[in-house]
Amino acid sequence: MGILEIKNVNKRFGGLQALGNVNLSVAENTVHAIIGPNGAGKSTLLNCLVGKLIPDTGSVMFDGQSVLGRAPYEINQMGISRVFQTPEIFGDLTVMENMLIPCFAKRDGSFEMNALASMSKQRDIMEKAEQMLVDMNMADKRHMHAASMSRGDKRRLEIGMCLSQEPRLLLLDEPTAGMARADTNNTIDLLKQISAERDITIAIIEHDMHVVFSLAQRITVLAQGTPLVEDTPEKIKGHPKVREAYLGESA
Amino acid sequence: MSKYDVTRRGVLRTGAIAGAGFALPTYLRAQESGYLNAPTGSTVTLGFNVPQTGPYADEGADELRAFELAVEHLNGEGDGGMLNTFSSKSLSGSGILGKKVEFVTGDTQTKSDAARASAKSMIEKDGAIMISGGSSSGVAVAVQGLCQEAGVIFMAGLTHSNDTTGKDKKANGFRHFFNAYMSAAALAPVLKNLYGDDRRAYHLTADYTWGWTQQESIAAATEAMGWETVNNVLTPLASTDFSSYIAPVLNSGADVLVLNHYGGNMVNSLTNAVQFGLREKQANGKNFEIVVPLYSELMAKGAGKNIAGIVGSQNWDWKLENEMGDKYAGTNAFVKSFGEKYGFPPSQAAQTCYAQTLLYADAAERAGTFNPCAIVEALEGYEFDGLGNGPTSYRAEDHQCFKDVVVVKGAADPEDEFNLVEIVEVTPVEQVTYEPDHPMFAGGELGQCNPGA
Amino acid sequence: MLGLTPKDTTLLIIVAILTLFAPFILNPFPTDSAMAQFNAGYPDLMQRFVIFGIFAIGFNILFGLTGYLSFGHAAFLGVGSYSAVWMMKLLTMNVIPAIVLSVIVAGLFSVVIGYISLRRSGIYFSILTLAFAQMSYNLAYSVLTPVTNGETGLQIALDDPRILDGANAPQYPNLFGTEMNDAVTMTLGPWAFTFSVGYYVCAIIMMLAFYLSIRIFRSPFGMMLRAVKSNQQRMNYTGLNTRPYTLAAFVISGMYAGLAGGLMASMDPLAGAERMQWTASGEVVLMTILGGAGTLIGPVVGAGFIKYFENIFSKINDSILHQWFSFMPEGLEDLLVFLVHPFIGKGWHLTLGLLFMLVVIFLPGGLVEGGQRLSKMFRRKAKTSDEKTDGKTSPAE
Amino acid sequence: MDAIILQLLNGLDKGSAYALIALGLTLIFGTLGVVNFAHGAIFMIGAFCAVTLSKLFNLSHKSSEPSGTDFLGNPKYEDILYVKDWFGESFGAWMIDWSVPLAVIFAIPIMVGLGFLMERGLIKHFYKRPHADQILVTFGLAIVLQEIIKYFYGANPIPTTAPEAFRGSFDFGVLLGFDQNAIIYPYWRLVYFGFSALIIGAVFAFLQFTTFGMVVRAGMADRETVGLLGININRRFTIMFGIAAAVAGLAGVMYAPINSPNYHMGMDFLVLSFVVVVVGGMGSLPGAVLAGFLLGILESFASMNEVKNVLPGIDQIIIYLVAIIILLTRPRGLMGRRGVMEE
Repeated sequence: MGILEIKNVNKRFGGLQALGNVNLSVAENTVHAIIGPNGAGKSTLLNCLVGKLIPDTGSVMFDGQSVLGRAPYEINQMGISRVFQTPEIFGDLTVMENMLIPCFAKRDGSFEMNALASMSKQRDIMEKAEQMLVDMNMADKRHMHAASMSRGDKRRLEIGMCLSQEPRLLLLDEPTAGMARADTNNTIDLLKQISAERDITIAIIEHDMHVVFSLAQRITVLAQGTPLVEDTPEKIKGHPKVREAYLGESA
Repeated sequence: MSKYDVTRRGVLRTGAIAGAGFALPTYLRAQESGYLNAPTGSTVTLGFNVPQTGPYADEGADELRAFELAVEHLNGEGDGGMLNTFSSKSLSGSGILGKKVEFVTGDTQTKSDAARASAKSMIEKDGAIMISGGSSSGVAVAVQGLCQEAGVIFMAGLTHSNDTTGKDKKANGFRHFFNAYMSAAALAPVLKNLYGDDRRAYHLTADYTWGWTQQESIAAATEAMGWETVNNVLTPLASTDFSSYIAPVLNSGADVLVLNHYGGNMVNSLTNAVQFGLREKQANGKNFEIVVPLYSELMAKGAGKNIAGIVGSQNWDWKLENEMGDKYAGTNAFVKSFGEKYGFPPSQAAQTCYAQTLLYADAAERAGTFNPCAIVEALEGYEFDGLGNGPTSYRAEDHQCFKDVVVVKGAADPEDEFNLVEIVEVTPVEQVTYEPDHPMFAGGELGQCNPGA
Repeated sequence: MLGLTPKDTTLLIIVAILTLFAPFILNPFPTDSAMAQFNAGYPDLMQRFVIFGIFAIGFNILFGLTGYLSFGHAAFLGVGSYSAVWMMKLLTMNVIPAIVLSVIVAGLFSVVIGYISLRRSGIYFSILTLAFAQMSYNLAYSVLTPVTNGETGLQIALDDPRILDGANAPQYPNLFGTEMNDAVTMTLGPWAFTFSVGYYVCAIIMMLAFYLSIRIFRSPFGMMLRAVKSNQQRMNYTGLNTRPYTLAAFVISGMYAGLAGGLMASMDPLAGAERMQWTASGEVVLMTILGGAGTLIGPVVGAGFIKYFENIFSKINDSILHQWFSFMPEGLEDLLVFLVHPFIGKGWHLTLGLLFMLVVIFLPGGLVEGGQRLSKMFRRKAKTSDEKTDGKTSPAE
Repeated sequence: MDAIILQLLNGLDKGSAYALIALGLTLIFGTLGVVNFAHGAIFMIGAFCAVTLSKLFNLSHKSSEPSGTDFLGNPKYEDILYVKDWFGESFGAWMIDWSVPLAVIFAIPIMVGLGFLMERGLIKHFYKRPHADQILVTFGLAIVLQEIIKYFYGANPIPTTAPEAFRGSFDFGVLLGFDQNAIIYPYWRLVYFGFSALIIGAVFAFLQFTTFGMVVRAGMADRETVGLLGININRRFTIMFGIAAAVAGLAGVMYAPINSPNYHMGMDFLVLSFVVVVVGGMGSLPGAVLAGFLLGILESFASMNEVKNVLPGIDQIIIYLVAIIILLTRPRGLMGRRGVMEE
């Protein structure tokens, strides 16, 4: 029984079958990659997991509870954090504030009326955010405007923000898209480290095979909205169906 | 009362500091005189609060011209205007009580709030002892209330609602302009003569206090002479296009349309009504007619040719003395000095503001003080003549002027833009007089005059 | 101090000093001089400065922090005024119950409007709030006249019941017997300074309101509101429900507006429907943007700026101009009067419109940015070496 | 029944005015992404083009012989119109009579020029600024424009008449078999309706069938991509601003005889036109037109006595009520696109 269980999920957009009978299980504390050519339904699947889309049929269970019909913030509070393809951070806020917000969300839940609370009195949260900045290696940037950072730093910040919520499942949507090689490698190292040090399940959607094969413990290949194969990276590499799907696309 | 105590308590404490102080500003010494803003220097300040922005800005500008002219005449400049014809001879052209008249101006924006803010600043900052002007009843009532609270005299400008001297009357407030009841009483007999006593009227009424009181007055007066009121439709103040209200009129069985609108509303509703060709139509075998109970020169200008032949009432018209005789003496004197200064004849708003200023000055002169309570006393029940409206009286019970009402009609082929309306008849004062406790004016108390100290 | 950072404390103290000494600061010219026209230190205008300051501070909590642009905030001000006047008609002329009721009623009203309007965002939200406010205005002017007294506005009358007031109670708004209109005038040579009770009541309440707004700005809640403005998507995916946050901000700013309305009615017991018109809502938007949206002090500056123009520039007329320029030769005097004439008196709208354009074009951050630029320029001249990027901790000041 | 047909007709007529103003506003918003609060002022200036032309035609010189006395008793000289001097008595009279339709020709270059001037001189610098700044600066501009008009023309409405041939009203009732006078409608309003339909049709045809229009439509959908194609989208957008100004201006010209123009008529229409645009959906041209007609018709029906008796004051709030209901049921108005002006 995995931490995330997707059963018989179907989703149509008008005449287009975006997802067809998707069954997928992600085991706890593993790194699970979902790959597939463009239009394979990866993003649709991801959106179904976080509450942005509701599948037509099927069920999505996280830790034994259904996530369907819940708002994104409720799903997040259940323990699922999401990293976006282009980093979604609070650009107008400082790096420190960016880190504080998820800490508050973890401690106080989805809404807390603390309009007169003093920030400096929130010791526990300040310390936690500070620690996370150190962990993410960006303590020196704490007063910077988040929007003015490099893309790699933004990505790191976003991952840090997700981690400070202590999620049980971290969803990453092409985390290295558009990154330079060096930044990509840094991100891979960071994710490896996270996976090794923390009690966390990581599900990653990725195009870049280099990233996938350096990180994943299991890989699901999606094509035309349906899982093609699911296996370990070694086996996937030589799988004929996968080659077909990818070659077919590149041709 | 301890209202606007700027002074009484003020000086107790400032006494110590006053050693250093000299040349006390003129308006800070009420406690000695017993009233607010008592002028101590060689000048006295009047506050003219008129709409300078918004749709009534032109009317406000005309009022302001009249005020300036009145101040000139009071100070002995110019040709003296109506001072020469005014029945009271106490004003000599040397200001008021020997003090030169100065004035401050403000913008009411035709909003109660803004008008009060502006009046307050004149009272508090400039030390105005009297406030005058305005171009709508809402503003008049609001400012009148303020002046009562503050303790200065309010000489209303153009305000036509019954409420100003009805349920909202105040001891410190005085209205020279006529009201909706008088319009109705003056119009009814003329309408009967022109259109007969078997008419069915359809009212379009601006949906706010003034509109309602006017509609009520006109309906009552016309029904009394046999007309039937088919319908009364309230139109939003913010309307600019009245077509959807005009369209059903012709098919409603009515043969007269009464437009209880003023200003921009009136210009547009009348223009729309004429557009629909109502005036060329027949209903119930009679010519379809339109009535606009309250007329003004500026509205006539705005509506242009559409007003031809349409009947309404006015407080005053600049042709009054020429056409109706010496009874209305003062008119020509005023038209002459106004016309020579500004190049066109004055509007009724200008005349009422000019007359109000003179009446205030005269009352102060006769009372021998600027104390509002003495002025109230001097004005209550005061009968005068020579200000262009014929013999007039300020009734003590409600501070309303009673005088003849002019019934006018849009000229079919005006010779110039100053002759857009022609006088049909002047309804004598007896016909428009009502009891102070008339139901349309009931409710409200005049209260006590407030000198503000 | 008071749970504020030293920087904020300094700001609060400066504001407190400016407010307390406003009667001096706003009356710099001797009463008899020609420049006395520009004095703004009379009670009514000073009260307006602080009351509209409160209104704008509250509006800024919504707009400056969350970025939700409400075009209907005047409705809350109007509702506050009506409730305050009704309180004074029915219960007592003491201003405390009136102000408390106006805040409560405006709060309730804003819960309803906010709950509905916040289902949409961006311009759709703006139009929803505008629609609610315009409906309130139109109805208050016409159908609701029994409650609002329509065109004239709701006033107090001698025959109002006022069940808590005895026979000898003051007939005007008061604070436990001290009337709002009482004032002390101090004359110093040719200068005169008026200290009115009403102004100081307003001023103290404004300082409280300002202090609260600093606390809100600096609180975790305030940070969440800025986060809403910055990235709602990230908010949602961080487990935060934006709706209650925005609604809370909306209600808080609605209550500020109600407070302003209640105070306005307490200073001058009249509540007019025009207070709710879209132009009045637009005015507070202009105040906030003009002063600097999202800054603490900006809205107050903007409010003062606009009210000053409305009350001072509209009162300048040609004869005053002639007085000013009377020292010049006749022809030049007339020419100057002719040139200045379109911008004063009835032309004050034109001046205001031009100023809006100039400020927005050249000072995108509002007047506060202008001030910052100026002070930076001076500081740079004073000590060029002391340039640090330290001031970046928070953009909101 | 006849009352319903009458109000439907009236609603279409009102709606055509709303649609026309909203169309211009949407053109500017959709192409340039600018919220233009000065749009109402452009409409107003259009109406004043009609006023100005009629004033120009009425320019006169004094006759040499006095023809009476004026109100002060001074000799008065008759006004002799220049147009009659120059073009002859009858043609001069025709010109004055037809000054409003003639003003359409007069207004096009003026309005397009004004549009260019506004876009190049001011709006251009605000493309990248927040909407709040755009609102403030265009609002300031609107105030300045209307105050300028007020300075020269006064605050009072100025009567402007339709040509003699279009005065009076047309009796539809007889046509449809109702009683005489049951359904009458003024000729000029019918002309206005036709004119609006023509302009709306022309704008759509222009965008649909010309390459210029295609590029602009593509730019409305995705500005960056079109920019990448190497097309100078900025110049086209300037032209679009001119066109939008002309549309609003012409709406104003033709509106002049319906209600006497005054300097604040733009502000009166501003809020309303924004409501129309938003109800239609930001950035959607068909939405703007649809919403214009919808609100016009609903407003007309709300002013019927039968309706007002049931719901007093409904005509005061109908527009806003409809806006609220539509926005709550359809998040982006009738035909709005996702993501436009939602942040």
